[in-house]
Amino acid sequence: MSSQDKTALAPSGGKTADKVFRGVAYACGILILVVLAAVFLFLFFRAWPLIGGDQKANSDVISSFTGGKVSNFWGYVLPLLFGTVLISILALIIAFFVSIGIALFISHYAPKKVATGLSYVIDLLAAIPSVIYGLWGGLILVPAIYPFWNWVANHLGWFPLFAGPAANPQRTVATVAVVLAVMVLPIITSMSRDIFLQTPTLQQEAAYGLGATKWEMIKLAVIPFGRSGIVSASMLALGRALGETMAVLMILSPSVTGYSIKILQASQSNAIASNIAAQYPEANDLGVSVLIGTGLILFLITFIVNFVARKITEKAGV
Amino acid sequence: ATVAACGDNTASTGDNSSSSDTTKSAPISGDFQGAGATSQQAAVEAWIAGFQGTNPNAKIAYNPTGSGAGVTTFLTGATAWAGSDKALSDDDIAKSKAVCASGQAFDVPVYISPIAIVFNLKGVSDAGKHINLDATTAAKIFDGKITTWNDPAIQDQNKDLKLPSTPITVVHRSDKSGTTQNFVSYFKDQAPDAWSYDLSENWPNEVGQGAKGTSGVISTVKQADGTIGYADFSQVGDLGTAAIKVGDSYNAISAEAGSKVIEDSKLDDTAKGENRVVVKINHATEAKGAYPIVLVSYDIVCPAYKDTKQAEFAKAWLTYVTSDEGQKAAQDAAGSAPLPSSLTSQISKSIEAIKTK
Amino acid sequence: MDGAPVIDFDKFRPTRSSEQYRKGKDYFMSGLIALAFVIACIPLVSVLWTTIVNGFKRLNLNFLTYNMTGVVGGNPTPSGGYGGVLHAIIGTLEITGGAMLISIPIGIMCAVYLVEYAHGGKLAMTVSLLVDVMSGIPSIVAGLFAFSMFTIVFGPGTINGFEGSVALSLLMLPTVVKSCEEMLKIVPNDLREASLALGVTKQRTITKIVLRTALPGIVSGCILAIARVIGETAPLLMTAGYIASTNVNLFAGQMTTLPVYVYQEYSKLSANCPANATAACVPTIPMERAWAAALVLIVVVLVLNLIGRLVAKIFAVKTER
Amino acid sequence: MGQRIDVNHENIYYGDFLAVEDVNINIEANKVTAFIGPSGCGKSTVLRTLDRMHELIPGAHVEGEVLLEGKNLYDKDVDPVSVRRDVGMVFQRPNPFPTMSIRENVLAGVRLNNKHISKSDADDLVEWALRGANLWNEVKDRLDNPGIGLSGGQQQRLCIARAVAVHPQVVLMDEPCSALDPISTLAVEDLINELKDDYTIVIVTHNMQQAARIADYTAFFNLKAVGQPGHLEYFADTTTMFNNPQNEEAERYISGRFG
Amino acid sequence: MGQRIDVNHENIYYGDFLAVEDVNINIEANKVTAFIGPSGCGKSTVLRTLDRMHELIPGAHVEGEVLLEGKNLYDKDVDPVSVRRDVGMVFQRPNPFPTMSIRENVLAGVRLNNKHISKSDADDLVEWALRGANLWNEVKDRLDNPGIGLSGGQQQRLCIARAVAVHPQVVLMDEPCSALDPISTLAVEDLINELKDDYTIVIVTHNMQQAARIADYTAFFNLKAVGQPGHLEYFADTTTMFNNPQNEEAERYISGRFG
Ligand SMILES: Nc1ncnc2c1ncn2[C@@H]1O[C@H](COP(=O)(O)OP(=O)(O)OP(=O)(O)O)[C@@H](O)[C@H]1O
Ligand SMILES: Nc1ncnc2c1ncn2[C@@H]1O[C@H](COP(=O)(O)OP(=O)(O)OP(=O)(O)O)[C@@H](O)[C@H]1O
Ligand SMILES: [Mg+2]
Ligand SMILES: [Mg+2]
Ligand SMILES: O=P([O-])([O-])[O-]
Repeated sequence: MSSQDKTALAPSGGKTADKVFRGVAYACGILILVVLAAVFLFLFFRAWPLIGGDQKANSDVISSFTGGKVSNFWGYVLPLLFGTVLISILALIIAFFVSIGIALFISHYAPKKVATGLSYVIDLLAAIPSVIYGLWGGLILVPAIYPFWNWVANHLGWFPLFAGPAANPQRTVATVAVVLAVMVLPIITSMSRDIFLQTPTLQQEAAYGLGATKWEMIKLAVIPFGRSGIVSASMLALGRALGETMAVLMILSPSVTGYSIKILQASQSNAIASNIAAQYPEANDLGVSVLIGTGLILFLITFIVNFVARKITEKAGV
Repeated sequence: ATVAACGDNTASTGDNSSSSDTTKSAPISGDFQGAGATSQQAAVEAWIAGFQGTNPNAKIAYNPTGSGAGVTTFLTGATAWAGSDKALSDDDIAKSKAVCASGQAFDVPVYISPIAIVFNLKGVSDAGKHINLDATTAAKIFDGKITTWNDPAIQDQNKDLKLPSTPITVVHRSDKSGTTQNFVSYFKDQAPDAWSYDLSENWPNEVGQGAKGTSGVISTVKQADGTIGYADFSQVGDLGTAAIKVGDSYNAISAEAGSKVIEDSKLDDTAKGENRVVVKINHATEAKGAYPIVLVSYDIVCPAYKDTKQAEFAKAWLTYVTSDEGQKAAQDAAGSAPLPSSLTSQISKSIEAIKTK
Repeated sequence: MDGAPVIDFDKFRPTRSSEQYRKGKDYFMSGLIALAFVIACIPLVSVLWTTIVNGFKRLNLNFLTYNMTGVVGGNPTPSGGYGGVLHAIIGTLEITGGAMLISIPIGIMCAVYLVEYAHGGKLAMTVSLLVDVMSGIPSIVAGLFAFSMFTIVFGPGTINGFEGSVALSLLMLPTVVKSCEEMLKIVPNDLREASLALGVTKQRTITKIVLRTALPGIVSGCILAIARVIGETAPLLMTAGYIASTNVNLFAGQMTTLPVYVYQEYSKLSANCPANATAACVPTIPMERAWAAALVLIVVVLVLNLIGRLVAKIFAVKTER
Repeated sequence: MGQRIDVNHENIYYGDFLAVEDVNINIEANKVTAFIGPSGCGKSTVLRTLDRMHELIPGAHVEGEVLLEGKNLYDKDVDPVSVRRDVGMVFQRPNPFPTMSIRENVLAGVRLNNKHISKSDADDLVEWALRGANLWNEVKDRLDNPGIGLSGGQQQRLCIARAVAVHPQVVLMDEPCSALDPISTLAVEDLINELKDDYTIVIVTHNMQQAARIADYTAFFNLKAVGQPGHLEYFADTTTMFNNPQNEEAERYISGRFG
Repeated sequence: MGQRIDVNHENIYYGDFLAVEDVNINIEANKVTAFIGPSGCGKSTVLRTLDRMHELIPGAHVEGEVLLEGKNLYDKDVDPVSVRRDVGMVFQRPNPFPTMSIRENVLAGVRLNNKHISKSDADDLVEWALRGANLWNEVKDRLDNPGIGLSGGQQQRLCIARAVAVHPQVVLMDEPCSALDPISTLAVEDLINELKDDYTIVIVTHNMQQAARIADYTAFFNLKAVGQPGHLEYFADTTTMFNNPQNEEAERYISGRFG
């Protein structure tokens, strides 16, 4: 053994690197705050004419957007907000159960080799751009799904959500929700799959050792372990659904204004993001301010949704 | 000619027969940008190709962002010209003083395109037949007042067609659009009792379904039986179209028919500002064979630019675009109607006003 | 045992019916889980199938090696093709690459801050919350943000590829942070302790043990983040613009990306063929180009995925330094 | 009453790797059988085949028979779930369910079959099981705290409580005391002694004193060389094994002269 | 040469919870000191304060002094990194680096500190450390295989090899043998005996025979009741501790009559 001539507690090397690294990490953490503040301030600044500008001109612009039906900002944005949330929640509900199912299938049911392939496919699907979903949704799904929604409207029409008659072509909230569900599905799937795969073997064996069936093992060990991951994946998914622009724009027949939960009828709702995209190109300066005002509302709503979801995660205590 | 160093296709010179002497000045070179109306996109592509045939070193980009954004961008000075489905507003004219080296921006019509009423009705449109509509009936259909295809109002004008009782699904643009504004302005002029809405680029009611862009409208109309919509003539494809009542006859849509209504129109004298050529479409025309629902799209330029290269370009560009050759290229590429000769002298005068020195 | 209650275990014995029920439920859930997979496959296969079938029609070498200059209506170009996506591929790669360069280092360091340094302090809670909020930023708002930032700093009307990169990096950043954070959290604390106990500095522990252990996860997280933004259309429409010719300069001039190309071609819908046109004039060419470009986009994503995986593999191989 | 286990000509594979070869052993009902042997010889592996936990590792499989009271566990019509209910298991590392309270951890197994179990029954069961694992006094005031809040030793005792709470017929233990202090170890040993009235116990241990103290029979596993499959070298009643082994390797191992 | 450690009036907190109270202990250089005591009494906690590993748990902090060769480890100007370089640690659960081969694991301490070491020196070091941990023969043919591919016992020995490979002055071991079989345990004990010529060793163990075998001094920790802080009950040289303890609790604990 080589004898060491170290003195006790000799200063260690790499201290500067340690400090610099730490500084950079802190800076990057704080940068998030700065960027977000910049986004907020910009939106607020651009939307300022809505508050501080000529109110007459504002109401003229809003009237021009709505064909004279509405002339104040809240009357314009609240129905849009309602539509945005309705579409996203429907999409999330559809996607959630299917995604968790697929994630479990990959992590615990499919043979290892198959699972690797499936994971790859799912990762790839997360990458399909919304414009392609828009193309597919608008051109393929809309005609294909009409018989199904028509059946739903005829048989479940007593339920207000499914009130008929089903619009033909089905450029409705229901169809858009299905497309958005397909779009967010890979997000939830791939994140929950990763977490499920990390479930400690020890805990899975503990459950099996007590005589649990596979499903019971999943309930005892896998789901509790993955809970925070599932919630945060769903949040990401909801975030994506709330902000989705192209697919909604290319599929939905929007309403100009008004609240409706008739998801099988056309021209009932609209979403903020796609509305911005539809109106932005032809908008004048003040029009852009109005649209950015709606964007700011969308931004705030995602803030609230994520905040609440976050609190739920904390409560779950995982 | 420029070779495909970066994948450029060798500029196609079209079939312009040795007429490179339309521009007497030396070939233009440099980077030039335009932005604006989507309706002009196909025509602009053809114009760029044609223009580059004689000016191979001019790099030209046109971003079809939409008329509003096109004008806004132009007013920041970032583009050499804007394409717009709408003439400039007084406000825009005022703002343009800050951008142009001197004087104020002006607009000249460059692109005239009929707007078709398209429909998809089993037994009619797929049999290659067209329907006749007058302004009031069409307005009522698009306002949701007439809801079935065999409504007497329609049937009476189409005695030789057996119309089914299929419900009518109206398909309109969901985005802000010059096409919409030009379309409904026809109702506003010709069927004021049936169409009470203010004139706007947004579709004013919630009848039927909305779709994004002309492409959205066309694909929606194609997707279901009983649909009716409106779209730029060039995009109609094999859908049925309506013949519109003009005077006592029903005139079918065609490029020439669209041109006739412009020929029969006057300049809009409410458009204040030098050099402006703004058409007030005469929807009430009784001209023989005229199809009255048309879109007129303008190019917006400055009379003087801070950069003379831009001025030279703007002048050469407009000269080419409004020439017979340019209009022919647009007609081939976009199915547009040629500028009627009644406008050409006015336009030439305006173009001459661009200072290149 | 003293004081222990006496238990009648027969009470807890499984009955035949409860066993039956549990077994049934197990089968039922397995069925549902498999069904979930099948249900999801329907749209997914349909999307891919549609894109591939429609895309193959026009996907050829010519399409990949030419841009859209000099393409008029439905007419063929002198090279015999109908225009292509070379400019859009270059634009997509450059703009996405720019976004990666901005957001991946920041994202990883932010995750390092959250997991390794902050220990759930107030600031960290705020940062972490705001990352979640950021992931909800609608892409269109990101576009408006980048647009305004550039127009304020560099003057009105500024449009260039880098502006698009900034918009995309805003969208990528939270995805990168979140997935890196998850991956770093999963690294067992044992390993950090083992390394620190060897007298290794925190920085080296993080870079050489923690990040190294989490690397495959981080790479796959970053790939997902790239995949998330490579197909963005709306923000690029306002920031990077649209041009028919090739522009290789990220910092000047408009740039077309593949998704924007797809959308623009879709918007054109059909091309006009004049009455005197030859049979080579294809009126449906814009839609065909849209599908072909969509297929190219998917392939680009696939290739990026493969590269990502390869990188993960190469890093996983032990190196003798 | 506990049940006997007979293992006949068992080969155990991890994928292609033969980990343990040709094991034949008769585990008596209501007795304690200890598995001893050097590290890597396959004690855990064999133990896990006795309740088919082995199958959870992809690629792992078994040749030969494992008869539980004459019925082959590996028959086609046997449900591994019911095997694992009848044959409980305690693991080398403590593994309480992290999201559950101490109380819920103990009840986890019982709840699988009895969704609705009365509060008082549950309380009794929890107390019984925790007392058995010598944990009751330490945790009785915080039964609703999370199970992972306990120290390592406490966690392991909680896992033992959880396993016995379902009242299996056979209990397999893989070095259950390796993370326990002597007092807890003694308590667990007492518990094992008590349990054998009702159950059959198989325990893997590195602690030969422990094997000598509690086991009725002892199986000595060995492996010829690293990379070679492990095998059962010698099986005898504990007194013989520790006082008068008829196997040279076993004697060397027990006397610490091994290797 | 190893270094001595003197702990003066040390209180250890987890947040607000006082886990261990008023510890005073003098750990002699080049001796082996064993910590024994019932589960939860704070042995691991105290051990971890000796190289400031304790600080890694958020909220954990220490009052009092820990002097390494007279220098307080908790002084403002002391860098915990250099403390940990001088005071090595082996943990209760094996934790090899999963991304590294066996060889790289052993070299991790050297390599991660950016020390350059020639290939032949590295080979020598790897062999020396692995032989010391009695693992060389088992792994010498697969040094480039991943460290986590080994069995639990092998993994732990790998971790010991990794810790000694950096030649620390003091080595802390938290139940290093609890996952090892007797043969490996003996080898590790031999190693400890060998190491104490150069280093100071502190070892937490549940195995009193082990303490008796290897330790020069033994510290007995105890806790009055659950929820109460642990404390150092009795500290003596090992012979006294096991043959003639002057402390009643210690005697009861050692003779197994405790609890
Ligand atoms: N999951 C596994 N995959 C592949 N090989 C394994 C696996 N688990 C164990 N082995 C191998 O099987 C053999 C027996 O291992 P096992 O864990 O049963 O030994 P053991 O006697 O329990 O050792 P220890 O006393 O260290 O726990 C060893 O060679 C080991 O490397
Ligand atoms: N990370 C922690 N946070 C809060 N309390 C802790 C933590 N780790 C240990 N404790 C508490 O500190 C006390 C001492 O625990 P410690 O792990 O030091 O005991 P030990 O003597 O090592 O026990 P064992 O023999 O089971 O390992 C216990 O009451 C334990 O619950
Ligand atoms: Mg084992
Ligand atoms: Mg401990
Ligand atoms: O050209 P438009 O999109 O305004 O119809």
